[in-house]
Amino acid sequence: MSLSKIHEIASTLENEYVEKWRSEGNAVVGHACIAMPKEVAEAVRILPFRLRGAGNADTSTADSYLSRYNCSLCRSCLELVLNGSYDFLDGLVRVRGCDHWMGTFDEVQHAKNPEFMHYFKVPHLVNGDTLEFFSNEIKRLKEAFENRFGVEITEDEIVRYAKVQDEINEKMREFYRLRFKKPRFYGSDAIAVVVARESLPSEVFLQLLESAMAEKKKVDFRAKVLLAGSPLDEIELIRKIEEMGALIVAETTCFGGGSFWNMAEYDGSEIYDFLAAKYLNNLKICARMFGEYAFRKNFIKSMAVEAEVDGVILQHNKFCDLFGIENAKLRMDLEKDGIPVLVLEKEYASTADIGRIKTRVQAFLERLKR
Amino acid sequence: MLFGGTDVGSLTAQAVLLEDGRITGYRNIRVLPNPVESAKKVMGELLEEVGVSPDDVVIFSTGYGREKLVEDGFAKEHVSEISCHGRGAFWLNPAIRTIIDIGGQDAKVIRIDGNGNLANFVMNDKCAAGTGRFLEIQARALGLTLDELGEMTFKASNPVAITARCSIYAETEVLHYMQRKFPKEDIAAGVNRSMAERIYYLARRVGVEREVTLTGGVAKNRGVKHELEKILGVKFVDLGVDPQIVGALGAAIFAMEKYGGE
Amino acid sequence: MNEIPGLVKRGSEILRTIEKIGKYSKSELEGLARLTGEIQGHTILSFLDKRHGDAGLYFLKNVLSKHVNEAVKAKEKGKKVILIPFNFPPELIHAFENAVPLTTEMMSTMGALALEGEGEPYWDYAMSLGIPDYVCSSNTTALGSMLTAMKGLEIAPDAMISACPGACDANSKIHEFVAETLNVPEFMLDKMGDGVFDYELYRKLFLNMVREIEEFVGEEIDEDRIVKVIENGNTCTELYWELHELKKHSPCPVPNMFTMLSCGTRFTMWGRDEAVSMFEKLLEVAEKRLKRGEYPAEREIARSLWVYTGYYIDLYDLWLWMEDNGITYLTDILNSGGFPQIYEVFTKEDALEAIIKTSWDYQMTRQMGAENMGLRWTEDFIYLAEDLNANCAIYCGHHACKQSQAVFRILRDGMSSKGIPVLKLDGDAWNRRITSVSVLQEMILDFVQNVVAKKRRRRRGSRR
Amino acid sequence: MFLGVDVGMRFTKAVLWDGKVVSAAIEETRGDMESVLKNLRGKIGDFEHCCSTGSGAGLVDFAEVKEDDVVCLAIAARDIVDADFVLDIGGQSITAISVDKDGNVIDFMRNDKCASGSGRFLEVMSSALGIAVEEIDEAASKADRKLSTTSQCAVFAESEVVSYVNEGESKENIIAAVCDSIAKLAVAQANRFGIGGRYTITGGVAKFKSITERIAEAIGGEYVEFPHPQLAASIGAAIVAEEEFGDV
Repeated sequence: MSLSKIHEIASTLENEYVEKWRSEGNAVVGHACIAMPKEVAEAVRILPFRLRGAGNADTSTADSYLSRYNCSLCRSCLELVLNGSYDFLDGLVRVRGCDHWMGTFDEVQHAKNPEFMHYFKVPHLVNGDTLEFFSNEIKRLKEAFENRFGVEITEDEIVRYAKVQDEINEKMREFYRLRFKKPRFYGSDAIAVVVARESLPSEVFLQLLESAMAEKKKVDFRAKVLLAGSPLDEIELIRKIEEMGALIVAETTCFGGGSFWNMAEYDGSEIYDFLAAKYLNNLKICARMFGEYAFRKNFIKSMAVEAEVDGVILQHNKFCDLFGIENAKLRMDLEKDGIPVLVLEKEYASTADIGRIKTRVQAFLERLKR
Repeated sequence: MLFGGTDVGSLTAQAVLLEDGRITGYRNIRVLPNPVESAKKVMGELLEEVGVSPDDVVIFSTGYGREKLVEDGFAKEHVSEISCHGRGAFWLNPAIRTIIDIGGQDAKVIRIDGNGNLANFVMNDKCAAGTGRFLEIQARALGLTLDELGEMTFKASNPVAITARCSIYAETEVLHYMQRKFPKEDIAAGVNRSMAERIYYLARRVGVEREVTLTGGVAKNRGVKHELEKILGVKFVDLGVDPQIVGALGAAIFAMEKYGGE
Repeated sequence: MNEIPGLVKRGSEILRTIEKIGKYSKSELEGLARLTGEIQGHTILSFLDKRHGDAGLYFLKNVLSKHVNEAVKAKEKGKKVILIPFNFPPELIHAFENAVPLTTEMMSTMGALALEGEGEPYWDYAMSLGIPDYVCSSNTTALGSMLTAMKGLEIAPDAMISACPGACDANSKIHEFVAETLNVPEFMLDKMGDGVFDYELYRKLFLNMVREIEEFVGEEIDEDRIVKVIENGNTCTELYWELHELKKHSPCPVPNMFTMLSCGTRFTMWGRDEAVSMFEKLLEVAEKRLKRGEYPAEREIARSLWVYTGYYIDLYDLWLWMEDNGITYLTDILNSGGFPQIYEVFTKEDALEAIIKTSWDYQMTRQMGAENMGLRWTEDFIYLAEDLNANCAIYCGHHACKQSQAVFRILRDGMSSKGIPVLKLDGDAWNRRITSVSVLQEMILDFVQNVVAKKRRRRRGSRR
Repeated sequence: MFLGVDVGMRFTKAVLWDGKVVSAAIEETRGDMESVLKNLRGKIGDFEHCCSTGSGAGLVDFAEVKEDDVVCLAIAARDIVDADFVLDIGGQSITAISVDKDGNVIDFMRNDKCASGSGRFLEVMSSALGIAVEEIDEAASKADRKLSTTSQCAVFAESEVVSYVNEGESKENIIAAVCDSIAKLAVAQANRFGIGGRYTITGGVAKFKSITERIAEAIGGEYVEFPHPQLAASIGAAIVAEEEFGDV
């Protein structure tokens, strides 16, 4: 069963396919943001593996580096890096995400000094100048891979993998639409699929996705909800929310629909410029992109309409400045437009906190009269 | 047919019974460590008092342990305490549009529409500053009962500023004031005012529409109530019942509405 | 609840009163200070304390009051008010005839210092909008105040500049929130790292921004005016470094509070004649003190470097109190993190290039916007510690400042390896609710007496 | 006879000292300090000289000297158990102190502002579970499943506790999780400061083996138990009084 395989992959770090990939002499690099252009790495058999907390809430070692005022997802990931759970990685790409991640990578360097850690710079604005800069940054990423792994990356190969990504993105949209009108999958399945995609070679993932899509289920729910806000890979949490009847039918988060929904398809233009535009424009879904609030609000609204949701849950990890502030603004604006909103502040992987979350979700469902 | 509601909070648990659309009895106890046992105990005592067998009552549960009580078969269904407070208050007075409920660990501001349905709500997040536990900790530090704490607002001449939001750090502040021999009334009044301010900022997130009522254990603290009325510029509507039973009452009403037609 | 006017409106009134101060006698002033309340009075008296000569009063009248009141009066004169963050050189705006800068952090600091209720009503207002309680208090306070403009309670900015993308998410995000809510245009920069490509991008964005502002204000920057602004800046830079040199003497002849007067001027009036006279005043007072060997305590025990910000919740009980206890406040990141330089300029183009370089290397942009904040921050402060003979460092800022809290370990390890102990204070520079001043004093004394001055008990050692 | 008094946020401790602890007493720091101190003096007997320490040291009007609590802890750690480091877990905070060979403070560091790593937190949680403070160790030792608590706020952690109770978790497992969370905070603090060598744990929370053992497992170095850890600062204060006024 492919869907259960996907869930298994999403709940482990080094999965069997990664092991196989490595045993064949291929490299794996870790990164922590959807701004990472996958095709550049994949063009020379480097697997980009997205760092995640994997439900780890114990951060006692990480806390002696970062502080209690840093985002618990970052602290969880740092703990896993420090305790060796990510030792299967051949290096890290320090993608400029948010400030918490920047500090986390500073501490990784301080505590562990990995042999390969390339700083991949991602602008916070989208305009002609930043696109040109970002295009060159992607070239510099390519060169960093070439130098480190002694390979040569050709534009043809990048284009080939860009098309593979297009195919996957299209399939993902198709899969997501199976959740909209008459939902045939749970939100927990969808998050698992996205997490698996970030942890597998593209060919393997595409096969698993195709067969998983055939495993449509009968889905029970009281209300359909869209999930927005800070990165969330906590499948267990989604499952608990859905058990209460709040079915997550769409997300605009980056472990979720936000990671691919707005990704452009390859149009035959100069590949680096194309990738710069593709990734930077898609990144507008993240609150770390400034001057793009209207884009995010409209994305949530159009997704909410297409998925026919009853309400929106805006969540963020405690100490997330970006989504904490964003959610305050979104709540005001969406409610004004008649979309019911629940704001949830939470700690990463806090199953202990589930009682508090359940009360809010249940009341929200009752508010939606479901 | 009788309808019952149980509501278990972090400090107290309540049960209410309804018959023919009126309250036939209620009970309020201090909680046991296990919320399911608390609900069973408070409802059990109430049923014994009115001499009714549990089999003749349709019970809805709310508060802590509400789901477990349904799994156990003790309650028929469970509803969140937010909806229950809204429904309970509306049933008692249909002019109510906003309910401010302050329990042991939660403070909630609930907005309902003209039909008594939940329109919006907000709860405090991860900080106990505006909750009953906050008051309880400060009252203990001052060596006062909760009732006495409330009365102090009317005896104080110069309330102190309690600035810490954290209950435990606020306790330190209270102790410091006591060591520096500030009048107890002024410290207590400062505690009540600080509590009212927290609730005020929470309430502004969803807005306050008239009529407004105050429920939950803290509603019994006259000092907080007075400060809150002052800061919100409203007069709270008295629901005519013990403000702590509104949640359990709401649960009983939901039971009646759903199963009363049978 | 009464609606309280915004920080700028309230501040401008108080400052206009202070402008009249020269006419009062010292005892009248003390009476006036007492009237304004315990903390506010303390603050005003700290500025007027005799150890500061007339520098404190000069700052209030000619720097702060001018800064605030020019913004207030701008509307009547048809000028545009442009809100800038703490990490943007105000001299660019001073180069315009028809625009005036207003610095956000200046507002929250002023509020924390000297207004009744401090910045708290604005912080509370932001909370009531749903802003989380862990966001930088300085930004949250300024945001709360700015947004009262929706109700006509504050001077609304005509446009905003955000120089924080790449340096501080919280600041950038709050500025975006305000711009969206008040519906005013926002001009933005982006700093990616320390390399040449990063600079090239920054420069392009900056030049674009200048064009956009020119269009918005409806005025092209005049060459003579901008050259004059840079020249004034150069004079200030020279005086700034002379003051820095004086700090190397022990006991330090430069009063603790001059750090704040210096960076307060940097963030608001740099490039103006008033800034030049301000620095001349600071230098004059410090030189006089050096000559007379003045120092408030018997002995200078600690020469402390504040590696992040200072505390603004009570000047009197912190900065003056420190000095009275022999603890010198040498400098902090806001005052020295920008390492100002001299630029020889002749044309508008030269002048803009100078401002871009200044902005790129501005205090905190340099550290928080570095490729590796932990390392850059540590390097800069090890340099300052050695240059100024510091014997200890003290960290404070906003209690939930994600950047500095995240890499504090790196700084502490780095400074300790150079033999400089670091005290971490758990307080909040703009919000006394987090930790009271008396607790901070206790922490500082424990640290200075036991760790820095190495107070050693005379042990009798009989039992060991 | 020398008296050391430590006025903490939660408890006031007094030790009568004559080269060793002669008698000791503990009172809650509550209400008016005069009666608290009077009670303590009543319990402890006569003394000649007194030194006070702790956050309320200034309230002890009969003390001839005051000393910082970090200093007192360092002296006690060196003199009583010959330790190079102290990890003090008090009513409201965790402090790491490194100590030189004479018992002087080399450096110290206090934890992030949060009461959840404190004795007060443990009190609140055990009372929510209906476990008496004296029974914490025994209960925690019976745990058979590892749970996590994540909340930063001591009062909100209580709602996590209620959630667990609700899910049918045993009291033993929950109190063990609470002990774990305090131990983790202490370990993070120790690691941040770089505690190793021969170290001891003091403060009220150090009474609980279920916490000290977890800490000792997680940090390197040699752990040496402090007898009556809650009294450490007051013992240090008494030694200060002796050194100041004694005729050794």
